[in-house]
Amino acid sequence: MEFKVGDLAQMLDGEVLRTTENNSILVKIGDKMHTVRLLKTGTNEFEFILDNSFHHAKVMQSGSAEVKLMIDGQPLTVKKHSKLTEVLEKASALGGAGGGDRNLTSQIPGRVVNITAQPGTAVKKGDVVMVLESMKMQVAVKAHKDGNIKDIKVKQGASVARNDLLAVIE
Amino acid sequence: MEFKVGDLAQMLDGEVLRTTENNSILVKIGDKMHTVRLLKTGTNEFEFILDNSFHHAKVMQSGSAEVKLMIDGQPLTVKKHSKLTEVLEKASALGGAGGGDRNLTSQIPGRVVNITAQPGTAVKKGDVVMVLESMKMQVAVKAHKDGNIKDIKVKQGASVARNDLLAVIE
Amino acid sequence: MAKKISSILIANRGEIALRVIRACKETGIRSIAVYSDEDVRAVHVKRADEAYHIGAAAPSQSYLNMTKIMETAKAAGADAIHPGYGFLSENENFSELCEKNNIIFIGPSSKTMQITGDKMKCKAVMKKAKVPTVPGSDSVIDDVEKAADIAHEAGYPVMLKSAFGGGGRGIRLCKDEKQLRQEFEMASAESRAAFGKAALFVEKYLQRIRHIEFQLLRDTHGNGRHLFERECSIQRRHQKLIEMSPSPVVDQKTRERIGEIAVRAADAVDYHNAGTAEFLRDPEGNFYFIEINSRLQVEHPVTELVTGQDLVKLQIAVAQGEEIPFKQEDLKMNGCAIECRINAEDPFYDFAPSVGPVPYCNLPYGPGVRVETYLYPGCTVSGYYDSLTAKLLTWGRNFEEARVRMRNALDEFVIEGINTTIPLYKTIMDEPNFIKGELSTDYLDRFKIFDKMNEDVKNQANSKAKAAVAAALLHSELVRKGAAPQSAVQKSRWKSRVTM
Amino acid sequence: MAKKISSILIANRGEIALRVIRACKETGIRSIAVYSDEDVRAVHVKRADEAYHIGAAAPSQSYLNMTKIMETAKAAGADAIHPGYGFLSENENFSELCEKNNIIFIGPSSKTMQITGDKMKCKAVMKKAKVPTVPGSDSVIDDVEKAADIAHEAGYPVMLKSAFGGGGRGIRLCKDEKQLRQEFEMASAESRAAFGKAALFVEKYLQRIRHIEFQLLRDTHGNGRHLFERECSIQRRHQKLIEMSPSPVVDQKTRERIGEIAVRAADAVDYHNAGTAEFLRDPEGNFYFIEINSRLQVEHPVTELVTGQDLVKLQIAVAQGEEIPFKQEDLKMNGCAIECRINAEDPFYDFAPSVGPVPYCNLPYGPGVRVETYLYPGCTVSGYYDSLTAKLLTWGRNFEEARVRMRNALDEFVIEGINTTIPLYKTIMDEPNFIKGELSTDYLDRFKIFDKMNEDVKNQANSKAKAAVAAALLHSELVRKGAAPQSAVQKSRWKSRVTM
Repeated sequence: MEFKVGDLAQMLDGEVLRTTENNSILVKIGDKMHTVRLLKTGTNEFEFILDNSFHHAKVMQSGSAEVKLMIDGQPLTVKKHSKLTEVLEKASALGGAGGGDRNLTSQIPGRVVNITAQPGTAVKKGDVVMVLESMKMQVAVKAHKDGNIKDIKVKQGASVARNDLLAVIE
Repeated sequence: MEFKVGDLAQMLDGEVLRTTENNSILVKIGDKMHTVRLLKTGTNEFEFILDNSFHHAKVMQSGSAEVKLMIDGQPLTVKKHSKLTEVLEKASALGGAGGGDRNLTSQIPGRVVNITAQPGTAVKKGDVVMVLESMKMQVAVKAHKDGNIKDIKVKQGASVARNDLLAVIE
Repeated sequence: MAKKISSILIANRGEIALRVIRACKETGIRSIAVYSDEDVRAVHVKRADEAYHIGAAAPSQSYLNMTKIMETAKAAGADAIHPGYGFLSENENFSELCEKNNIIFIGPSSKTMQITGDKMKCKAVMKKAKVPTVPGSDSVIDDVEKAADIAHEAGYPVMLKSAFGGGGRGIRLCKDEKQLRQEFEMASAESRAAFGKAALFVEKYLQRIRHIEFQLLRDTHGNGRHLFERECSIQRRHQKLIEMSPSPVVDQKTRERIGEIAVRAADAVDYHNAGTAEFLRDPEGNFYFIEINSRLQVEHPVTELVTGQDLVKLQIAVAQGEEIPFKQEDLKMNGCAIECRINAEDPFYDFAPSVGPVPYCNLPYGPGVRVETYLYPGCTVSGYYDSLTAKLLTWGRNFEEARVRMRNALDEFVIEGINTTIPLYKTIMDEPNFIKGELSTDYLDRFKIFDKMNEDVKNQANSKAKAAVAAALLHSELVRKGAAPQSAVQKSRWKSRVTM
Repeated sequence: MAKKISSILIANRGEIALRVIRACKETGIRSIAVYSDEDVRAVHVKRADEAYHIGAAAPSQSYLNMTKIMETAKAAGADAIHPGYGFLSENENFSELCEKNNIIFIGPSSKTMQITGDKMKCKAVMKKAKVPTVPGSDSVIDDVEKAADIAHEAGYPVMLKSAFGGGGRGIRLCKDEKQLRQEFEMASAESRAAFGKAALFVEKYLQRIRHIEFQLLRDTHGNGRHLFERECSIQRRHQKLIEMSPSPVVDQKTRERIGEIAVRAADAVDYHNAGTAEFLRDPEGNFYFIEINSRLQVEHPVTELVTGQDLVKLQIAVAQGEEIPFKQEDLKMNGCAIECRINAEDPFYDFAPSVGPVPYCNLPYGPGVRVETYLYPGCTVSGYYDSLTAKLLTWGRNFEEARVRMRNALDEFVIEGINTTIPLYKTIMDEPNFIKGELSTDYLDRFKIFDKMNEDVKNQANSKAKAAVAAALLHSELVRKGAAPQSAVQKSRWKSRVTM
């Protein structure tokens, strides 16, 4: 299977060849053979030695088309590549930058200190919609897409949690 | 209820009075009232503040008559005292020191380096039955009671795990 | 004043509360912690001898609540209060409240704080004491002609600052007199509209400056000492990120000369306890006093590592009326120390606050490594308080040894669940200008450090590509065999990087 | 010899492997770990740049397997091998194997080790070099008359030792000549029966002795230095438990005098790299050389803390042919350092080994604290290797500051799942004779330290009685409400205290 890792241009071909003695697995990555020794398997993480170097992998999210990993503390997305994925990706790219979801949510918990955009007004992606305060810092919440402010869901002074809906942009 | 804690001679009377506001519990220990603020409850441990001091308790073993706790890293057994417990304790005390189980088990994992007692011979409590090696140390395994060696269950050179049966003394 | 302190209430939280608790444990003093609703499981609550609940999560309801803290101090029978840094530490009213209640405030007197807390008042005192300050106006100016005169004397470019501004707001740069006159009109109009008066001042604009400060200690018997300098030039939006001692540009002669000036500054305000004299240094090597920080500073361990002194224990000694136990000439600078402030902020996303549970962390250790932190596996980083989660310090015989130790310690430092400034510091530790000691307060912009950081992270990720493919293959195999779950987990870095 | 080392295979495990890995990271050297089946999840495997499996759990199959280690070193392209301590570190055959294979052995030459590894041979060399040794026979004695002569010269009481004994076995104490003659007959008969010859030697019996050693460093250019002393008198069955520097009984003059003797000892055997000259000191202040430990020692960080030097990095420098970068007079003793060896042994149960999983641990940190350990939450302490799980060190401006920091750090050190020697050290840190510096190799017995430890633990337990009752009440409440489980957990201390 072909894999696209992170933003590396080059694709990597990978397959499991066989399990050897010694609790090791022989894999082919690119055109080279590698020995993987699995040391520990947890509920969502595992440790292994690849060519005599230790790695720790945590599976953050996993689907049929891609796996989001934390490799040695480094976030990396591995896409299982196929013609179909390519087609799907192109299709979604046509949807335009910032397309998709109308909900503007909070990425941090905090207190709403200032609402700068009014319902009914037009905003461009990146325009400041409101300002939150967290950890004694003021953080601007910016529009995630071009559109009109349909609704502001919070009031000044309110506390919001992570992922709370702040505004609707259509 | 009366509690006997560790090897303290004095008994401590304890009871839960009521839950107060503030997630706190009012308890009576001895003749004094104390406020307990429960901070965290885990599967077998909890954290609380008793009279403005933090404590961490881990329940290691718990039965109807006693609870074995780790309080701030300190092992302590709390016995719920009643007339019945007293009677039972006296009864078991009559069984004689070292009475009871015939099985001599290993308290450590290790390798059997020397067996010093033969089946059929008489041993006194504390006599060396065999020698184990662990962590580069030689550890003598001593008879846990007076009696005759009925059987030696391991061979010289064998590896034993914690709690493995080493010998039977009758 | 010669009362032996036997118990201290620590009116603070986080790593500094733990720092003070450790000093108490070493000196046999009863440590009394206070905590808000948010901090019931905080490490300072667990480690103190006693812990008292003082209110709701919001600082105004707890750590800034003077009345409640004073009540608690009295109820707990505290002899003294240590304010840490931030919160009430530079609040002259709180210092005064302690004085009135006969509880020792571990810091300067309220009288001193009245001066050090007012920049212009302090500047005037310093000028009198012949402490060099930044050239410019001694007090606020309402008249453009006077502003022009002062600017001429100080030399252009100058800055026009509003007395009501702060944190970089309301500052206007003027290259020549013409621009000064224009800007003065606009600034005074704005200021008049907002506050009823112009209240501007003029200050020489210093370029490519370094922030260098001197650690001070002064007892109630009038003995003043400095504990050498710390260079704190690596800053982002006036917030220090990395501090070190010695400064690469301070030699022994300069150290003695400026140190003496710093002690003179402390004398001028009758300073008691530990404090810091902050200076700006221009590329020509001139030092300009800017202010006294009238508290223990975040970066105090830098000084502890190079002097061997324990500043918190010295604070306690001085607060109970003891004389400083060493002479200036007894102090020797030993090696080099660096501190990185590990903030719960995402350096890849404009330093957005990052809060929440930390399911796992690994603190670095080993030769020359010191950590000050409130983190532990299973703790929570709160959004109610500031973002400093840990201070990572390394000591070495020289800068190079301290630097490589820091680089390695940053690699060992694992904090799961939140984003931190660790990746930024990894890039800086390897950056040639940092290694050369080419520092200034605009270091991050001047050398495009954020670009370098992004590049570094990308390269690191790429270097893990094979391991990632191997992991993906293993994961597929394990899923196929039913040994691993399909998915997982709480908060990943991706989620927190989605555009807001 | 002037080959720059760019990769090092570490032929060891545990905290010392991690220590060497950190030194490699700091110097840009590729670190190559080796591991046994038992150590697949060990921290040295995770932290090294590369890790190679070398065999089964038993040391003879892995960490003592010279052939396999040499094969691995060649396969991995290692320039040098660091043996750590224990295992192959003092094996002259391994040093020779490295020499033959053109791989740098980071330690002395096999020629030197042949001398230092043979007590009697070494003693003879030292006598020639005018290094004072324990009075007694220069070589093994088969004749009782000669033994009596030597004993007479050394002065009674004397010890009669078998050359084939070791670790305290086969040692007989003789108060006078009559007893010597009796014991000699018995001992030589025993020895002849077992080994074919008597091979006894006579040595003056020293009472109430202190164990004081000097850290040595000597390069291939013949420059020898000592890095002051370490007092290691607190021992149990000849195993060091606590080490410190400076020794309470060594003043600067003595330090220089004995240090010079130590360097002379290193010269006498053409010692290369880091090593230790061990001395006994009697109550009259006489020092007697006993042996050279031809490796880095467990307690080397004590010296690092008081000198600021990094001994592992110095080892690497010397091994690649560099000269020692400092003169003897450049070294200054700075403050005081104490080390406690945290062993996985139950001090309440005759120091029985305690092995198994460590589900949780908290390493202490803060001002003046240094930890060297392989422990991490979720690790396992193996019964195949020695019981040293961690070294806890504290530094202070003086002994008192180091001591109180150690006392507090011991409180902060949590290791769940196994028993350790921590409770013993807590008792010792508070013990008046320790505080006075009244140390000797029989310290533990002389001052009934185990009784005190049992007393301390009992008192501590009693002080927790109310908390225990509260906990029992809470537990009942929680069980009643179905919120807590009825019972729990793996291995408790009780189980491991059941009589064996």
